[in-house]
This record gives sequence, C-alpha cells and structure tokens, in this order.
Amino acid sequence: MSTEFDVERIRKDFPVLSRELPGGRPLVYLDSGNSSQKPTQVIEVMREHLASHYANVGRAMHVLGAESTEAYEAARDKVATFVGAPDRDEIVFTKNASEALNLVAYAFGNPINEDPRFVMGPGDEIVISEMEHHSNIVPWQLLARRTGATLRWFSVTDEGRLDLSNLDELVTERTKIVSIAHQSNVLGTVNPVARVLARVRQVGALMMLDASQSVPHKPVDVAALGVDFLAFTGHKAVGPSGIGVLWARGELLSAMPPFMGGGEMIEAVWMDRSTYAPAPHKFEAGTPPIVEAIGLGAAVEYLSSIGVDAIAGHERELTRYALEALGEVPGLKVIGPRDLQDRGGTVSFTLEGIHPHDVGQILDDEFGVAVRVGHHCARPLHLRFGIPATTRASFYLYNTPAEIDALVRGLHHVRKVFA
Amino acid sequence: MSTEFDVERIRKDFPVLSRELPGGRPLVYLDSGNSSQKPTQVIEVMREHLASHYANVGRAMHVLGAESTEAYEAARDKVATFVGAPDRDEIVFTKNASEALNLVAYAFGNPINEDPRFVMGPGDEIVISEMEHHSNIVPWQLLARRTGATLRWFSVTDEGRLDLSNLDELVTERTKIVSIAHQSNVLGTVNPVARVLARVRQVGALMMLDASQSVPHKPVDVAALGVDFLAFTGHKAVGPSGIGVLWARGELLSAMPPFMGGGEMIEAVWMDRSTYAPAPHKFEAGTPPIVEAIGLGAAVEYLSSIGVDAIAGHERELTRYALEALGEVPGLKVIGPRDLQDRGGTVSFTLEGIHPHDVGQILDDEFGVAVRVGHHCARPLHLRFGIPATTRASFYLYNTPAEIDALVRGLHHVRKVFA
Amino acid sequence: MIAESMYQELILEHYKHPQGRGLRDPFDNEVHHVNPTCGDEITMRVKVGEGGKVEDVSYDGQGCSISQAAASVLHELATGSTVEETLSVVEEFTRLMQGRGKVEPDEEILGDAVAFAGVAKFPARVKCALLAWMAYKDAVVRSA
Amino acid sequence: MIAESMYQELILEHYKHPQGRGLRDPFDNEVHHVNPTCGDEITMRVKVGEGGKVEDVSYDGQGCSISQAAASVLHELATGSTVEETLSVVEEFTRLMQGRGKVEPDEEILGDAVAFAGVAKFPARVKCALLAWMAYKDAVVRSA
Ligand SMILES: Cc1ncc(COP(=O)(O)O)c(C=O)c1O
Ligand SMILES: Cc1ncc(COP(=O)(O)O)c(C=O)c1O
Repeated sequence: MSTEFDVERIRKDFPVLSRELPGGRPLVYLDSGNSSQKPTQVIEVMREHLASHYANVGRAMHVLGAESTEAYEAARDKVATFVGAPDRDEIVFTKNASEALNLVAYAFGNPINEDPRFVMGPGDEIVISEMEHHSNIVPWQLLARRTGATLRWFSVTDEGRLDLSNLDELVTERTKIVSIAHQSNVLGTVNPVARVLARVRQVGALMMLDASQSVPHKPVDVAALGVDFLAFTGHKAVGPSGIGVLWARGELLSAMPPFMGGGEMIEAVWMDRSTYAPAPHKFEAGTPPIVEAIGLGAAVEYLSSIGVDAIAGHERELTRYALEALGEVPGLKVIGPRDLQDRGGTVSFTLEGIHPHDVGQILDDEFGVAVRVGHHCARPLHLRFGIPATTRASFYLYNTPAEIDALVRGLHHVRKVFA
Repeated sequence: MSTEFDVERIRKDFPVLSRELPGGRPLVYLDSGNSSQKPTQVIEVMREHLASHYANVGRAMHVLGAESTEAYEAARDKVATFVGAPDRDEIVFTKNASEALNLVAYAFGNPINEDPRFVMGPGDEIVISEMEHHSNIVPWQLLARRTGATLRWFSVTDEGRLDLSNLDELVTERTKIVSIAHQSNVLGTVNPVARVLARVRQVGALMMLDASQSVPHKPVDVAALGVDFLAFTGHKAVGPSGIGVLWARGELLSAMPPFMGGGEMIEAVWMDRSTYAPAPHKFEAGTPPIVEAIGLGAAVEYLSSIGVDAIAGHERELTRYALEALGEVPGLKVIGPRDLQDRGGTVSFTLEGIHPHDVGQILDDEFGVAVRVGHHCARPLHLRFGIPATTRASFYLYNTPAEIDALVRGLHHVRKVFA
Repeated sequence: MIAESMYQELILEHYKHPQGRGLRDPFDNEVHHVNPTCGDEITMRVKVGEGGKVEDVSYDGQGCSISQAAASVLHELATGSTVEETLSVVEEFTRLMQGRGKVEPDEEILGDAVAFAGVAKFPARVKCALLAWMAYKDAVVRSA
Repeated sequence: MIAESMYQELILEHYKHPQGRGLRDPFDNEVHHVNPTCGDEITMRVKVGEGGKVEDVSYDGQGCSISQAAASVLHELATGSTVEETLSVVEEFTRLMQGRGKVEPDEEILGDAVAFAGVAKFPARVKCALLAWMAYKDAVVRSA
C-alpha cells in the first residue's frame, strides 16, 4: 500500500473499529457501501453542538440561534466546496439521497409549474438504467405513473457496464430527464457520464447523477461533470444518518416548484397563497436536520484533510488486492468488472451452491466480517444476472489488506460448513 | 411550584443551561416552542450509538446491523407507547413535523391511488385554520393548487380561540380533510379537538392534528383523541433535529399511496413496476434518520421518567406566573388567552411602540434571555391581529419563575432603551 | 462462537438432509409463497385427513439454509398432528421470530423448531425462517 | 455587554432622530420594498442631479430600529455623493452584512455605516439592515 496513506492512524479515528464483538471477535467492517462508520471528529462536533450550541436555525435571534445558524450554514459552505459547487446556494440539505432524488422527480409534471423543462405527460420519457439503486428507480416509476410519462432504461452488459449501444434510440427528443448512478453500488462500475451527457444535451433533456457511491470515495466536481442535478447521502461519507444533499444548477432550482411546504421555505404566507424563499431554503421545509448537517460538514472536512484523492488511491489498491484474492476462492464469481478500469471499491460475488444469506451470516458469526448480502436495493440488476442475491464487500479509507485476508479465510470456511 | 417537581435536578441534565454566554451572561432559555434543549441522556445515547453500534438498519445481516436495527425499531416502540398508538407499525419516522404533514397532503389527489377518501379534485375541500403554523398551511395550499380543490379555514376570535361559530358551514360533505393545530405555537391555545372531530365524522371526512406543540408538553393519547393523523417533531421534545413522527391509523396508512420511492419502502422492484412494503416502511424511503430516531426514543423515555403530567403541571404554574408578571409591564399586550383554561406554556405579546426585533435583541444582548420574535411561522395569524410580529416566551420542564423574572426585568430595560 | 445461536447443528442437518421434500399427491391445497426481498420461494401442499389430522406436508423450493431447514422442521412437526395443534405451534414460532431476540421460546410447544431462536435477532432473516410456516398456515386455512 | 456590537449608540441615535425622513419632491424614481419575513417596509425616492450627484434620498417606512436607522444613515451617506460612490458603499455594506460576522469592514468606505457590523452575526436581522439599502440601489439603478 501507499506509504503516505497511514491507515493505522486513520483507524484510530473510528472508535467502532477497536470494538470487540460478542464472543471476542474483532470487527472486520466491509460494509461501507451500505453505510460508513464515523470518526471521532464527526461524533464530537455533533455532541458538542447538542450540548452547548443548539437552537433552531434561521428564525432565532439570540446567541444560541446565531451560533446554530452559523454552524449550519458553514456546513453548507463546506459541502459546496467539497463537491465544487459554483454557488453555495445550490446545496440543498435533505434527509438522505432518496429525498434528493424524489425532490427532483416531484419537480416534474407538477401542475403548479409551467417551466417547459419540467412539464411532463404522456409521450414524455424518463431514462434510467438497469443498474440503479431502488432509490433511483422507484421515484421515477411513481413519476411515470402520476404523469403518464414512459420510463425507459439502459441495459447492463455481461461485464457489468452500462450498455450504450442504443444510446441514441433511448435518449431522444422525447426524453425529459436521464438519471443514472455515477458509480454502481453493486458492480462498482463508474459510468461514462460525459458520453451520456453529450447525448442528453443534444436532445435538450436534463441529467441527474446519483452520486451516493462516488462522492464519498473520489473527487467529484459538479461543475466539471456538467450535469444538472446530483444527489448523495451523508451516512456513506463518514457523516451522520439523517442528512443528504441535492446539488442542482441554481437556475434550475429557481425554475422548479417547491417540493414540501412549511416553515423556512416561504417568503410570505397568506391564507390563500404564498411566495417562496429562494433556493436552497425553498426546498428545506421545516426545521432542517441541523446537527446532522453540521456533522456532515465535519465529515467532508475530515475526508478533505486526508485527501479524497489519497482515499481513492487506497481503495484502488484494496480493490486490486481483493479481486486477486477472491479470484482464488473456488466457485466464486464476481458480478461486475474484474479489472480496475472505471470501477470503485465495491466487489459483489456469488459462491456456487451457497446462498448469500448463509455466506454473510457465517462470515459475521464466526469471523466478525461484516459484508452485505441480498440484492443491495438493486433487485432489477440481480434479475438481469439471473441471481436472487449476491454477497458484497465494500471498502473505505479505514480498510486494510489484512481485512480482505480475513474475508477470504471466512469464505473458505463457509464452503466447508455447507459442503 | 410543586414540591415534587425538582426543576433544579432537571436543569442539571441539560448541559447548555449551565453555559455562560459571551460577556458572562447566564443563559435564560425561553424559546423551547421554537426548539428545545437536549438532556445528557439523549446526547449520550446518540454519541454511544455513533461510536460503537452504528450500521445501516433493516438490510444489514451482521452484528452492528442487528444492533442498529434493534435500537431503531425499539425507538419506534417507545414513541408508540408515548403517544398511545394502538400499533407500533402506525409510527412513521420522518425528518420533522413538516414532512409528516406534507406526506399526508401528498396522499390526496394522487392519480396512482383510487381509495375514494384520498381522491381529490375541484369541488373537494380542505379545511385548516388561521392560527396554523406555515407547515400546516403551505402543504395544503400546494395540494389545493395541484388538484384544484378549495382551501378553507376557521377564523380566530379576538381572544385567540378557534372560531367554531361556522363549523357546520365550513366542514361539509365537500370536506375531505380537516387539519388543525392541537396547540397553537403562538397563542398557546389548545383547540377543542372533540367538537371539530364530531363534525368531521358526521360528514365522513378525515382529520389531522398538528401536535408539534402538544406532544412534548402534555399527555397525548392518539387513540383517545380519535383523530386519523397526528404529526409532531423530535427537536421540540428534547430530542434531536432531523426526526419527526407521523402517526396514522394503520388502515389509512395501508390505503395511502407511497410518498417517496426508494430503498426500504419496497417489497419487490422490477424495472417497470414495484410493490411496496407494509407501513411504516412504505413511508420511510431510503436510509432513515437512524441515530436521530434512537435519540428521540431516549427523549420520550426521559420525558416519561419525569412524567408528562408533572411537566404539564410545572408549565401551568410557570404560565400562571408569567401571565401575572407580564401583565404589569406597561404597554404590554398578550396575544392569546389570558387565562389558563385550555392553553399551554407559550405567551406571545407586543410592547407598545417597540418592534419585537428590538425587544428580542436587547433581551438577548443584555440579559441572555432567549425569546423568539417575528411571526413564528404563523404570518396569517399575525395578519389577523393586524401586527407584523410578536415577542414570544415559551416554557418547558427546565424553566423557573426566576427566569420569568429575568424576562420581565429585561422588558423594563427595553422600554428604557427605546424610550 | 455466536454461530451456535444461529446455525445450530440441527438447522444444518435439516438443510443438508431435508425431511419430506418434494411435492406429493394426494393434497387438499397447494400454495406458492415468495419472499420478494431475497427471492426465496416455496411451493407447499397440505393433506388433512380424518379428525383434522395432518396427513402430509410436502414442499419444494429454493433459498438459504434457514428457509430450507425451516420447511424441513415444519414437515416433521406437522405431519401426524392435528391442524389445531400445528396452528398453535405456528403461532408460537411466529411470536418467537417476531420477538427481535427478546422472546423466551416455549420449548414444550416448539420442539425442534426452538433451534431457530437465534434467527430472531436478525430481522432480515426472520422472513426466511417464516416463509414455509406462513405458506403452511395459508394452505391449512384455505383447506378449512 | 454584547449590546455594544449591535445597538451602537449611533444606531439608537439614528433610530430616535432619523435624518431626512419623509418623502420629498422632486424625485426621479420611487420604489417600495417589503421584508415579507418581518413586515418591515420602506418607500424611497431618489433625485440624481448634474454629474451623477445624488441630490436627495427621501424615505418613509416602518420597522425595527435597525431598519429605520439604516435608512437614516443611508440618507446621510448618500446625499451629496455621486451615484458611483454610493454604489460602492452599498456594495461594501452588503458584503459586510452577508459576511455572517466574519468580514472585516472597510471603515474608509463605510463611514458611520460601520456601526452595523454587529448586525451581520444575526442572519435574521441582516435583511432589516439591508432593506433601505437595497431599495436605494433599486431606485438608483432604475434611474440610470
Ligand atoms: C405548531 C407547529 N407545527 C409545525 C411545526 C413544524 O415543525 P418542524 O419545523 O420540526 O417541521 C412547528 C414548529 O416549527 C410548530 O410549532
Ligand atoms: C447508489 C445509491 N443510490 C442511492 C442510495 C440511497 O441513499 P439513502 O439510503 O441514504 O437515501 C444508495 C444507498 O443506500 C446508493 O448506494
């Protein structure tokens, strides 16, 4: 591994990693793709805020209110910087990535709104892909059902890549929005955004990226990507639960109708009508996840202090190591790219004749190895590969090759138990 | 004050209350109606979970996942018990009360859904009141605009009570839903739920209560209330930010269409269609506010350990004391009931010739007294009284008569500064 | 090893050597249940005879060791008992599974099925254990 | 006392004795601005003369001490300067107000308006301080 990347020092920042599991097993946490662990730097900022600086934001005009508002809005600045947002007001705090995706989906076909880009009805089309997380499928299915629009999707190749062979037939003048994962949460595949975007621009549609699996793991610059919307979630980026982010071009946020109504998203309210605050507040109805946003601010600061590039490099080495080591387990088949080209540190696989539930449980029970088993909220992708479920190991900054060794040892044992 | 209610002991549970503000002022926190402070019992449960037991819920099949899921679902049990829900699965976790209110509003007029109770279009009516928080106004305005339904509302009397004189003309066969505050966040008024509900039942409509200001402060039993939906928010109930609750009758949750789509709210997903999980999960798309729900569980446990009845009694005494003391400040006019009948511990007022912004700021600057000034997200109510803003003092379990004395001293000083 | 609380020898035994597997005639009712979240499925046939006696529980399906073993244990427990007796076992088993690891199982009623107690701590596995049992209950209720 | 950082003597002075208050003729442009979140409002008239010189800024309105004093200070600063000069003061004032208490004010440019520095720490008050200044900018831009 890189000599500069001091994984042992990093591990000390994450209290849970030195926890002993029942039965004296050490914890081998290979489930960061599901949710990441939290460093003391995040936990303490949250504790301290709750204990000494908490009050509601925006509305309060006293010391605590000012401190809380300042910390909350500073978190927005940090997140904006982290993803290269041209304007801090383009960062909308949501409760998770799913809310961010639904927020955008609800902007379409809303009779309140007349901006032609968001008008939607029969004949209009929405394009997603077969490798999406349910959170980037179901909101669009619901939208299609509400409006009568048609949902279409890219297929996935046997190698686990987006099949762009029919890009021009799929994305057409009828397309209003294309929403795909930046990085697949099952395959690890990083999708070719620029190629898709070029076509999207040709037909005058909008493009959204589900960056839940990329923002935590590699440098993401929304301006450089050039898309219109991007969603990610705090808990996968060493941040707390209860906080997600929608980034969108400011001009689009202005053009979109509000999603939820309530305190803080308004400018003026009469009984029979309201005017709305400018973005981002327009989309932050009610008391926001204050302490959670502050925790996310601390999280992206923590990631930046280590260097997201360095983290990506570390994960790359882990992935190389894992692909090799797993390749030697008899009956193991990786679902997704077997090379390091355009792929992140998520490796899903099947073990012949053994159900992933059993794989996961034995790994946990006997070795303290935490992996995820099932369809990972990507059932259509599993249907595509004709399998009900996979076992998934996903890596992050605090993982080590020794942990991959533990995984492999565990898999050999699993094969023995169910032989 | 009651001899059993040991407010000094309670104050020790809230670290911020012993904080010194800049300039050496003590903190006099009279803004709990906006957001409450947090006891160590809540803060520590959250810290401990983040540090040692955190993982994603539901989907994970390892020790941390099981611990996290158990803690999260146990929080649901605690909240269900706290509000007397007949079934724990009737408790839906949202990010705040506003999301809970919007969730219900979005259940109406959704072409996906055919249950006649939720079908909405021109001719149908929604009834709210003039004393509502924006979070119980704007979602219904948006719904009316989306569907063409008509929004109507109860007026408020000069005494700050719901004007029920036209109840029968307002709530009619055309009414689909009536949504009002259980307790006003400005006036302190507790509304006569039973009387309204009787009429709602007569016409076959549904009824929602915005209980954001009641659940934290007095015993609330959803079964006894007999309404259909009830919303409240964690941060006003000594819980964390980022968590709210929708309670609804299970049968209605089953009949409602999903609100947001995504992970965890599904049963099975294909590219072209999905089936949904039963409630509450159907309404909890994506990774929920895990640690926040756990924090809320600890919060309601904390409130129960003191006794919500005892808290209500304590607040009643504080309110009696405050109404008397404030009555002696020249030029001060209370907006809302001046007696203790059906009112909670929230007192809003104007000070002749002095703008509430200035009142609030001087109270904070010179006395460390934190009150809220403005329209408290209830602009229509302020329009009703012909005033742009009020100053509001709101009390909770940790407040003392001495703090009310500090407020009154501060108000005398304010009058001097702006004389 | 925690494993003991979940992969009891008995469960692995039943998984590797399932009892009564395969669909047989005669039967009163056949049902097909699926656990959509993990793709496990089972087809189950029930034959009830004189005096409400369960004469045969035959099944086929696919899934993890827990769901397969649960079907096998069910076959053993149900065959030869009365419908009424088996329904009270199903009820106790359901209570155990949904108890999130906090319910003390009644061994008297459950017999071998008590081996599944460890599963209750893993919400994601509870449905695996219940799949066959819910299918059985469904089939029996329809027969009635 | 923190009060010093917010209710500077100068602000209270201007509030109690507003300079140039009242709407006057002649004027090039009149605008009406409202802060919907707190109900503060202002009507403002601007008269620009030879060489872009601001000849009069007259106003009327209602609101808290901050919004009233800000209008009064603006009147003093703007009257007699050129439009160009005043716009750079408006710009600096806006930068200070939106700096969330972290911007070091340029006293050279701001003059008396530096007294509002303490307001910047209270997001809810920033709009009060800016109301008159934004109205002024609006009025001047329309005149151009
Ligand atoms: C009566 C009332 N309803 C709704 C809300 C909204 O709660 P939240 O901001 O947590 O969504 C509040 C508080 O802000 C309130 O006082
Ligand atoms: C690719 C992808 N998209 C969306 C999500 C949803 O994120 P959340 O559950 O925080 O809403 C996830 C993770 O669960 C994910 O991996």
